[in-house]
Amino acid sequence: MVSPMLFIIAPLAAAFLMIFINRRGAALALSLLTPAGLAILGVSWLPATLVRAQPIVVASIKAPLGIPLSLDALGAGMAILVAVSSVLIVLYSSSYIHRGHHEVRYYAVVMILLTSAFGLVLTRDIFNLFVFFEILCISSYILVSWEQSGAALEASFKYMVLGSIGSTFLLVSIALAYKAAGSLAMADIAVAFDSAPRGYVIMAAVTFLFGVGVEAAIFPVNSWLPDAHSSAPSSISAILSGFVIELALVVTFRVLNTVFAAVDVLPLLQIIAIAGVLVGEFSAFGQKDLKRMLAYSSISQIGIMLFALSLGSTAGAQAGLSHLLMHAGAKSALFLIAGYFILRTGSRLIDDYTGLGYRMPVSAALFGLAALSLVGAPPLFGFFTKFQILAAAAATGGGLAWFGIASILSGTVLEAVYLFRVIRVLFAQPAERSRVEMDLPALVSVALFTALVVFGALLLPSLSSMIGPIADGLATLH
Amino acid sequence: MISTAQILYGTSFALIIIGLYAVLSQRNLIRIVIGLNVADVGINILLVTLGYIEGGRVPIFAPGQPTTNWVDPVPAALVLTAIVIGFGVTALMLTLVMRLYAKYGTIDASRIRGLKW
Amino acid sequence: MTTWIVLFISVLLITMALAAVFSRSLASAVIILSTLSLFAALLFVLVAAPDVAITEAAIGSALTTVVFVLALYRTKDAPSADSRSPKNMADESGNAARSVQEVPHA
Amino acid sequence: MRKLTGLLLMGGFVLYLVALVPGMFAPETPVSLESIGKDIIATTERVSGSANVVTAIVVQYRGLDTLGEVTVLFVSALGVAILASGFKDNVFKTMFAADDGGFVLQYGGRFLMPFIVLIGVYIIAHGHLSPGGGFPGGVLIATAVFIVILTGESVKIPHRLLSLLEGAAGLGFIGLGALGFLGADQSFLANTLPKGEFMTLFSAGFIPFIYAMVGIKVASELTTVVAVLTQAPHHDTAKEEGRP
Repeated sequence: MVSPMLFIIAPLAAAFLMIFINRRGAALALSLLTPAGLAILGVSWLPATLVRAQPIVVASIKAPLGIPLSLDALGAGMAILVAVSSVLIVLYSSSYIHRGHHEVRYYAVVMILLTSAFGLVLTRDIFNLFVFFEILCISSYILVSWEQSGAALEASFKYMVLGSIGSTFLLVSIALAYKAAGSLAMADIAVAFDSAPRGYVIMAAVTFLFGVGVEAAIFPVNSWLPDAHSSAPSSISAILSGFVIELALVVTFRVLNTVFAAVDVLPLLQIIAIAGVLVGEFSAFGQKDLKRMLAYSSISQIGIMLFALSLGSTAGAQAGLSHLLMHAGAKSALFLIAGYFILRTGSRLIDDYTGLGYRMPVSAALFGLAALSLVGAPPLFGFFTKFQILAAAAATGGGLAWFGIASILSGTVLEAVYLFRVIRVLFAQPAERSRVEMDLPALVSVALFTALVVFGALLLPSLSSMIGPIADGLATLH
Repeated sequence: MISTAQILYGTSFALIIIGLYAVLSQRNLIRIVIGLNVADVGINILLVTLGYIEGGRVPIFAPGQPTTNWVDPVPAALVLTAIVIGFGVTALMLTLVMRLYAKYGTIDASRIRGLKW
Repeated sequence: MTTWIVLFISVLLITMALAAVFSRSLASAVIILSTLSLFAALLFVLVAAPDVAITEAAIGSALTTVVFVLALYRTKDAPSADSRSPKNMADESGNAARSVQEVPHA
Repeated sequence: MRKLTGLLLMGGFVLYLVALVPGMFAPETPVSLESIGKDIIATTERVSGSANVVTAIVVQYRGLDTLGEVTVLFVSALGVAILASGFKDNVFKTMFAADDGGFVLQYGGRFLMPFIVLIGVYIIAHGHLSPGGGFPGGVLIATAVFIVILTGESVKIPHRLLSLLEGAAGLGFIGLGALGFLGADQSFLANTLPKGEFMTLFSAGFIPFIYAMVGIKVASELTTVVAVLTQAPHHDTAKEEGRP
């Protein structure tokens, strides 16, 4: 039997092998085949994990002494999402990233980012979580600074400073947990925190939230995100906005919800989620730079997801995870298309894209579809997920939930206005007629992402049988 | 009577707070990195202290040595990891500082547009 | 006995941390940071964690300082033979530090 | 503004700490272990065969963390190399090579190097018996290279060889870990090699081999970091850098 450890081993070995071979073709092949193979494996494991979680023993040493890992339905679902997205994004990168002697390194860093992403969903050990978080952060810093322009270097430095403060807090939290439990396994810590003094647990929870909240771009500690996501290469923006922050959000929420179950953090999370929605939408509204606008929109979308998850109801968790799937598809597509807009016009400003829709009709149409879904226009996937979230919030009731509904609705109006503004500019007046469509690999990748958000609604019935066990993963540590 | 562990906890939190304060308040980019390193040392002391017991001995089996009253080896192993990770981040940050200097000719955060916050 | 040595080193560490963070010259801040790491390594020996001590001494104290010193060289104006003298270096960094301090809580 | 924010945040942190975490400051130093460390000490001889318990934890009990740690170094060395490729000037020339290190310094450095490397190898090889192991040993080896650079010697750093070593050592680590799949439990990083006699050099199964891989990897990565930072543009100015 093949062990789910492959999720961690395979991309890591691929990265080492790439550096060893140092050929562009080999690097590209490895970084396409590895996630593709893992996606297939993930799908083949999913049915088993829906029944019950598959524990993984590392180094033949059982849980409290060694590092416990486990593949549950949530982990398998997230792993499939990450693997499929990264195949498509690597495909896009093959035509988007410049050829040069660093290209091999680019793919190696992406593979290491994948390793850490898989590691984060598999691990059930709090220090191992820290290690994978660090790998995720460091590879993100490098990829953000990839273009080495002034803005990219600044964004990367800012990101790094906040990330390092975050990891300091995370280590303090780990120290508090180890002192209380005498163990690093999340299950043991959860038990120990049940009987620990309340102030102690709150302290650990808050330091933990500060620590990992940086990477998950949770509201007060997300000031790095607009800079980082907008000045990274577009393929990286798609990775960061498409699955990294979502993954970090899910992991953060799961740990807060299980390990720190002794304190009720959900109301606090709802408040910061709503603040994130409002801040994100209002900031996005004023942006002239397309990628910055999309980045701020990610902040608000993360807020919506966090709001849904922290409702505390099964319906809310399921709706939040569906919305996560939709957002991964839509935001990746938007960033990837924005990358080619910038490549073709040499500008990041929305006003410079006047009439671009006539020169890149397919791209502009796909952009429109993805944007519509993000806003929540009726026949598309986004409508259903947003509707589910609002329904779940209404079912929960309470002042905070209604305030959340009001914020999400008003945010949606703002989002509709600024995204339609982009679409209007794209089709403003026919400029010169020369076609400058995206390269074929990029077009295929974007089309597949858009297909997810267009036909995602059709998936919903078949998804509903799986989403239950997947959402259960948010509240258990198996 | 103050105990060894209490002194060490106090020291570690003092170092963490001094370091983080420096990160938040300084404008010189290299000083920000220095602040992070100070905080890192604090974290390392904090983790090591978790495993310390009164009069504890080094947890290594050696011929003819007693095997009782050993300190907890787990935090020591964690600190090894933390030190190496800290170095990785420091090296990367300093390289970034050097690149920023090559670009702008300054390492003063208040003179670099994107680093004001 | 250990307690008193630990207390002494702790006071030293905190003093050095303050000095590293607030000293005027960047070069001396880096050297103080290196010494701080070294004394932390000594502390680790005292609390029976020699593995940590040896790693801290090698990585925290030696290698980190190497990278810091390289960064100091790289972030100085066009390095020439003259600017290598320690006096000059201290002056330049001192100026930089002063100009930073002159700005009030902005 | 930043100072104020920093002060407020730190002040809040301290107050919170003092007010709400009495557990952190109240207790006397404990006199006995009540953690997983106790069980690890009890099982280490049977499970890992390593006399140094910290090494047993680093390499075997928490071997996955160490793999992650090696990955962190790997990726940050990659990052440093990527970022350093943007430099236009060459610090190596102005920093050390410009003034002659002098005969004694140059030959002293060259003389010292093999000994430092030897100590590094010793530390790596005895990781399961005495404090030390792959990380400090690897750092020592990298330091030896740096000492030679420091003496003003125009060394040509073999970048291709270093990246070959990095990749090979990483693959070696994973390969040794994958040997565990052949064992009874079929788990990654299981110590399936013969354990040998406890507390002797040839013992502890795969631990010395893993540490050797870690040592090679750390040494090559840190050499890369130091080398690219001292003699950064090895593509553009490689010609100027050559010996007269």
